[in-house]
Amino acid sequence: MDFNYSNEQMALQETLQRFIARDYGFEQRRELARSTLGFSAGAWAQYASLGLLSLPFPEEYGGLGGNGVDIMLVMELAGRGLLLEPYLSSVVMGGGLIRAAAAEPLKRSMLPRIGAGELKLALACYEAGGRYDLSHVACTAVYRGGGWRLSGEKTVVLDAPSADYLLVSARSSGEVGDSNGISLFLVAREAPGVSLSAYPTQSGGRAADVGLEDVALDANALIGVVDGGLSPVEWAVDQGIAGLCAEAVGIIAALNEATLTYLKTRKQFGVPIGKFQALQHRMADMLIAAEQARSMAVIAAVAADAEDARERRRAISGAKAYIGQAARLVGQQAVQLHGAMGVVDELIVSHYFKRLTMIDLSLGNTDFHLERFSNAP
Amino acid sequence: MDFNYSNEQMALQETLQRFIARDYGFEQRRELARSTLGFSAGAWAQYASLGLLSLPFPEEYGGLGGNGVDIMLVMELAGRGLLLEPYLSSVVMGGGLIRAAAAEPLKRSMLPRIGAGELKLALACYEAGGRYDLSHVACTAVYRGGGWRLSGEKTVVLDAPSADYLLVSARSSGEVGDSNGISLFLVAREAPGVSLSAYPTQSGGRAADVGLEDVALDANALIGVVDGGLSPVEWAVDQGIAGLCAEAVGIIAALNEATLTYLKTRKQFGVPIGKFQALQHRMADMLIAAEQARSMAVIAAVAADAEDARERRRAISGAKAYIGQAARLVGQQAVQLHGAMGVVDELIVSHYFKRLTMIDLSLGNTDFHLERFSNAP
Amino acid sequence: MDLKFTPDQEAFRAQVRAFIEAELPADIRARSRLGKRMQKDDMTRWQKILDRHGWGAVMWPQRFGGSGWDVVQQHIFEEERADIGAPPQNAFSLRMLGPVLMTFANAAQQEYFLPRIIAGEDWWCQGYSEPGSGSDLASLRTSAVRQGDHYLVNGQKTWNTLGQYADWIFCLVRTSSEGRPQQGISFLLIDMKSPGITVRPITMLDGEHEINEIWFDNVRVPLQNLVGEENKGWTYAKFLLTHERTNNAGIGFCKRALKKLKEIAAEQLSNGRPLLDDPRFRDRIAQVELELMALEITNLRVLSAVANESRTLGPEVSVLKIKGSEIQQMLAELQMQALGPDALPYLREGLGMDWVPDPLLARHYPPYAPPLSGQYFNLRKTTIYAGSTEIQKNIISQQILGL
Amino acid sequence: MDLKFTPDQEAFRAQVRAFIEAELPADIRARSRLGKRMQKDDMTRWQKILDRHGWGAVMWPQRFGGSGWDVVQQHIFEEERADIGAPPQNAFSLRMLGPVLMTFANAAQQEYFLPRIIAGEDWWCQGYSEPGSGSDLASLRTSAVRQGDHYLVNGQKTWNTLGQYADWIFCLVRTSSEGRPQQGISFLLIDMKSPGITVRPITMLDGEHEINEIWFDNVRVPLQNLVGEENKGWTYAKFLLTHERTNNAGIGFCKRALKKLKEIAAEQLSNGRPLLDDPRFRDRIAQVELELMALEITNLRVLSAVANESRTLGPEVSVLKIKGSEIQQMLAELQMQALGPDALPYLREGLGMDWVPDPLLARHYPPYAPPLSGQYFNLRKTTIYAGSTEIQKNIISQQILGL
Repeated sequence: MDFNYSNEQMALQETLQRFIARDYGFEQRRELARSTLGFSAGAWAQYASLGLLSLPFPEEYGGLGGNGVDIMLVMELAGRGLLLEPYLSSVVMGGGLIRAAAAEPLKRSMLPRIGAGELKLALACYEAGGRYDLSHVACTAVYRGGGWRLSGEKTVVLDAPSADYLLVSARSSGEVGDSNGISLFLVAREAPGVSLSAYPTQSGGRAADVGLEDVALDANALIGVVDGGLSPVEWAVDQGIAGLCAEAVGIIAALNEATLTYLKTRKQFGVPIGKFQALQHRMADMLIAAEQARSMAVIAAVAADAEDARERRRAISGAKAYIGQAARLVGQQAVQLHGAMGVVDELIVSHYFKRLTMIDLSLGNTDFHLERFSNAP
Repeated sequence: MDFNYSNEQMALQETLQRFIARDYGFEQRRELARSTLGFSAGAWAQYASLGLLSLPFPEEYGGLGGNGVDIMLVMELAGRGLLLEPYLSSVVMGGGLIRAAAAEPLKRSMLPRIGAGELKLALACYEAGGRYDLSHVACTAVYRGGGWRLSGEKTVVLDAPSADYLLVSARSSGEVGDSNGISLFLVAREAPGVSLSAYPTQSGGRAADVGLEDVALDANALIGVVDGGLSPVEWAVDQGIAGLCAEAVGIIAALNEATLTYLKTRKQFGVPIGKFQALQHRMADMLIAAEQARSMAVIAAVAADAEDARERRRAISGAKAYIGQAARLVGQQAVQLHGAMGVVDELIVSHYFKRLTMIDLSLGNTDFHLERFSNAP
Repeated sequence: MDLKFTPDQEAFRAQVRAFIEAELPADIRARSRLGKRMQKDDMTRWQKILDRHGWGAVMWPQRFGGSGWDVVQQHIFEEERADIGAPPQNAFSLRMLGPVLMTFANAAQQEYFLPRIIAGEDWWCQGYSEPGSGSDLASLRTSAVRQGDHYLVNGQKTWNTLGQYADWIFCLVRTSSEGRPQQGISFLLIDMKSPGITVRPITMLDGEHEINEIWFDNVRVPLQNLVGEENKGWTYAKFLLTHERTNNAGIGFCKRALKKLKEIAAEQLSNGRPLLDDPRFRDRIAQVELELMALEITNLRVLSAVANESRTLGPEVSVLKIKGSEIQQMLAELQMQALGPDALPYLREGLGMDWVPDPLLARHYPPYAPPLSGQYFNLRKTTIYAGSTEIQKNIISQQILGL
Repeated sequence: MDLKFTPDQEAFRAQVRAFIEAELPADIRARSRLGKRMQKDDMTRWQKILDRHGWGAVMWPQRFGGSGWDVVQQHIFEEERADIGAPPQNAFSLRMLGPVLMTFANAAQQEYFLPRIIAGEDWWCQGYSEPGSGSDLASLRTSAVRQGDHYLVNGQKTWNTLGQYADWIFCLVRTSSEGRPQQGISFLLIDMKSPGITVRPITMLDGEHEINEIWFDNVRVPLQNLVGEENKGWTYAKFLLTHERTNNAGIGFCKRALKKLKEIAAEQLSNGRPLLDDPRFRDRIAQVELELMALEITNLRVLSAVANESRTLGPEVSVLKIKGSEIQQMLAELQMQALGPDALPYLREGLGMDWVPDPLLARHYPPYAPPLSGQYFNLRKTTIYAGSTEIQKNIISQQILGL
């Protein structure tokens, strides 16, 4: 039982904090969100040089062998800085999936390049009508002539526009909704038959719908075993959720700081509005929510490394559902306590609020995970 | 569209208010709750002379032809006065059921006597394992030799100990849970084979479990049509729920008044605690809840007279679910704002709180009715 | 006590509905149904249509050219308008300024301005809040100094809604610094075309331009544009705020939004089945529907009490404002939540009618989707503007509870 | 960062569990499992058993006869105790008075009183609140006047918990009316057998006798029963309150209550099916379970931070107190709700072990049912006592947020 960061972790934290303060101010971030790419290629290179992009990978693949707590630490700061780079998609989920499920040669070829920032991945695991159900896969994978043919559509694939490769879940057998019969494929975004309909997201990132028209793949494009793709995808998504939980906790903390400062500086009726007890108690509620949310993010970060899938799923769904509600409280109240200043684009408050809202709607919202938690004994 | 009481209604209101103020003080009420009978026989006689006991019955049966709004008016004051008499069981549900479903001779013989206070009824419609489901009837009714035989058990029958007759739902055909096959019988509490296990309730009333061992009944003990007993029982229970909604609204209003007075008189840190903004806003929330709950009680009172059963059910379930939540907020916060004075037996506040809690748990709690409402389009 | 509408009222409802169905331009209706961006032109066209029919100011007494309807008739009209999808009328002109002019302005002002409002010739906006004066409105600093036959106005107003469209602005200005801050305030009518006025747009969190900062630099305002007495403006301002809040319950708007929410939840699929079949989501809809059912009655109870006692609305409107704004927010939030992952795309083009989505996107992303997340963000304002929820609770505790 | 217990800690847990399983008298265990009334005798017997094993004061340092366990060990002990159903120890003696005596009392007082507490010879109760002094404790008026070798104590204390069992009471008394009210308060130890003490029971809303009013009429208290310095009592009082709150999170109690709630929900039937299968009720359980999961970690984070920085607990305990008390209330409410209609009967006899219910009732009314509604009512106190939730939020906003 130990709640302290190691010295390495604290060093990493400080480096990243310095980087955000120096190179990732609110104005720069807004410019990046408006840019075509939607994030900073320079920042991405810096993450590589800081080792962030290889953090979770084992040493033998040029990684730092980091664990869930290391990712929590990074993602919390990603939240505070509202970082736009596809870290979660490319490193935590994409790279994590390669590491967890791909064959040895592929790992050896890809992980170092991901870590070096030369390669970006995106996870294409949701489809129309499935909402957040990972087994709702209609996209087909047919084995023919020594290779695979993929056809279908994946929706709202986060960070797809900038990804070199997509990790696509497709149905190699069974019916839509079956847990078995889902296989996982590595598809070059530029491959013939792959089409993207790209758009920005409500919180400044990028995503796309992906069309797959009879896309031809080699046999070795298959990641893991045929028909056994669901559990690695669930694992990868759970890694992503743990990351989102930490990101949300970083934003919650930042919003509480901003709101507290506003309460102390904004004067009405001749006094700082923080002198009004109703607002003081609201702020106290927000602090309590932040502490509880942080505890849940710790639970999720530790559970992300758990061997037992049921244990992992339950803890991580619980954390996502709890933090979704805490984020809603803090986000809405931070806006409310900022009054009109909370609903304008020019302050970071509204951007934090929008990001928290989109975090809830990503990789399964509060209701989805509340159900998954409460259905698990 | 009219939200005013008629002159008759306002006169009735004043009479009842005077009666409560004069003859039903908090101390008297505590004595009554401790007494063997559990309520005031004298009050019952007075209700009769005031016409309350025949209020909802048609003129031709010696009634006043009152409607749901009249009952709302009475029940709101019953809440304010924490009246213990079995008005809801005997007049609203029991008498109402006789009026709605019984054969002409029975109506002519019973309704006037109920109105005169000579006869009391109780509705025995719930069974073990059914929770609040009225179709969960295992108690059997067998037609043999020109009469009926009832066997089984009914649980937590409100006001059974003082009732002369029980209205019992029993299964004449079909399986437990079937809507059809339920028949309704009038059973003398003293009839051979009827046994009671009586107890007080958490809010000062009386109830009992009822055992029926091969109870023999005449053919005319059947109320309404064979196998068609569920919808009249549902109707009667909905009348009772509308009454409970009004009772809760009366208590909520009284609790808000008591709490407001306490906020103005209780001094801490040299000022009345009502000067603290956090408590002011809490009190504002309680006032808003009271206004909204009152509107729902009006909806329920009007819906109680509705022809269409689906419309009636939906509105009344909605009201019960909404008021259950409003009552929880006001009850818990009234106790909280009274501090230690809120958790002692010697103030009426805790008795109001306990009654609100038991109202929620009677005739279907918030969850049960929320489901019934949200399942109805 | 009776919740049924009278036959006359039902007939009136049918008449209102028939008129709106017949007269509301199809393009406006489509825009509002899909939650697309409304143009000033939409509102003005609709105002002129209403005016031609004699319904240009349904909440005004007849002697000022209004329809002189009672509260129930107004409620019915509002309900039908919102349900069919006719745009709201300009509340600043009709609900806020109108009553002030009718009550406190002189005959000349009434005769000039009121008809132009009904005819949709003047678009009014509000000049109340200032950077340093939000909840504490009385601390406002924009000054108006008498100079011969006019005032010289200097200062800055903010959180001004749709001022970019406005012909006129009604302003609270400081004409004296004597005594309590409330005592030195006057109520001025200012032509937006006056030299020295600068309108600077403020982008809202949903990326849209709805509010502005307005700068006054030596703006000359004729003395005859003063409403009532100099330094008595605070009285008129509070009178206006009460009227502003009367419709903040927004029952009609909410009933329409609830209908739409149920339509969306029935159409959106979760794991291949309609979201409406998910008991968890249906419960959330049920909870807000119950709040709305209750508020509709609470609203009518307040209005009829006011009518019976033939008085103006009091602090009880704070109850309506608090609940109404919360319900609007809950409905918008559930509409967004109903989209699930499809709430993530930010497609501004989708706010226009002429937008044609990429076919890949169009197969799962319905035409009503683009505005929903932005609307949830945008409606956070409802518990902030027109007196924040916190201010409303102060009003309740002081003026109703006497705390 | 690591949430796993070390092998040593796991071994310790096994040792603790084995001891309690072996030593806890069966009748006490049964009573606590079924939520029946606890007797003083139960707690005293258990205290003596713990003492014989050297575990009479697990949160005290060894030099005062405590076990000197670290926070994690204490957490494990508390968890196992609650899970198996051993009664809590007397918090007034061990958690409140103990730390005060160890920190501020003189050697003679420490040597006399502390061993008697561990041995279960003295039962202590608290004399803090007065009718006029609840949240505003410093306004207390019970007076202690020096007379030769003793104080003469007069006044009234209230909300005194289990004083009917007490051998001793620690009291805040006013020894001076000079300066700020906080400055005239002293901390006295008073023998409950002293002439002039009257204990009057107060019936709680659940009908039980748990708290008292205590009257002091010229009660003679030897000067050597003064703790620390005269008029410095407020410092000791605040120190005590912080310690009082440390265990208000009640993690162990809550985990046991959650287990019980799930057992009840699995056994109770709704329409013939286990209530636990109802998604609506299961969600309610899930929500409180999540709060508890989070609070357990928050609690350990606070305790380990305190340990690392080797400081005493600060205002952060207010967070634990607020959440812990809310969770206790939610769990009690859900246990009652799980009973449905069976929550209505009020069967006081059912709080005793020897109660035999009527067979008709017994067929659907389980032995764990009688206390549940009363417990929900009773636990409303948890957000009121030991500093109400409102007071805790004041502490957070002033001492943590600096507002």
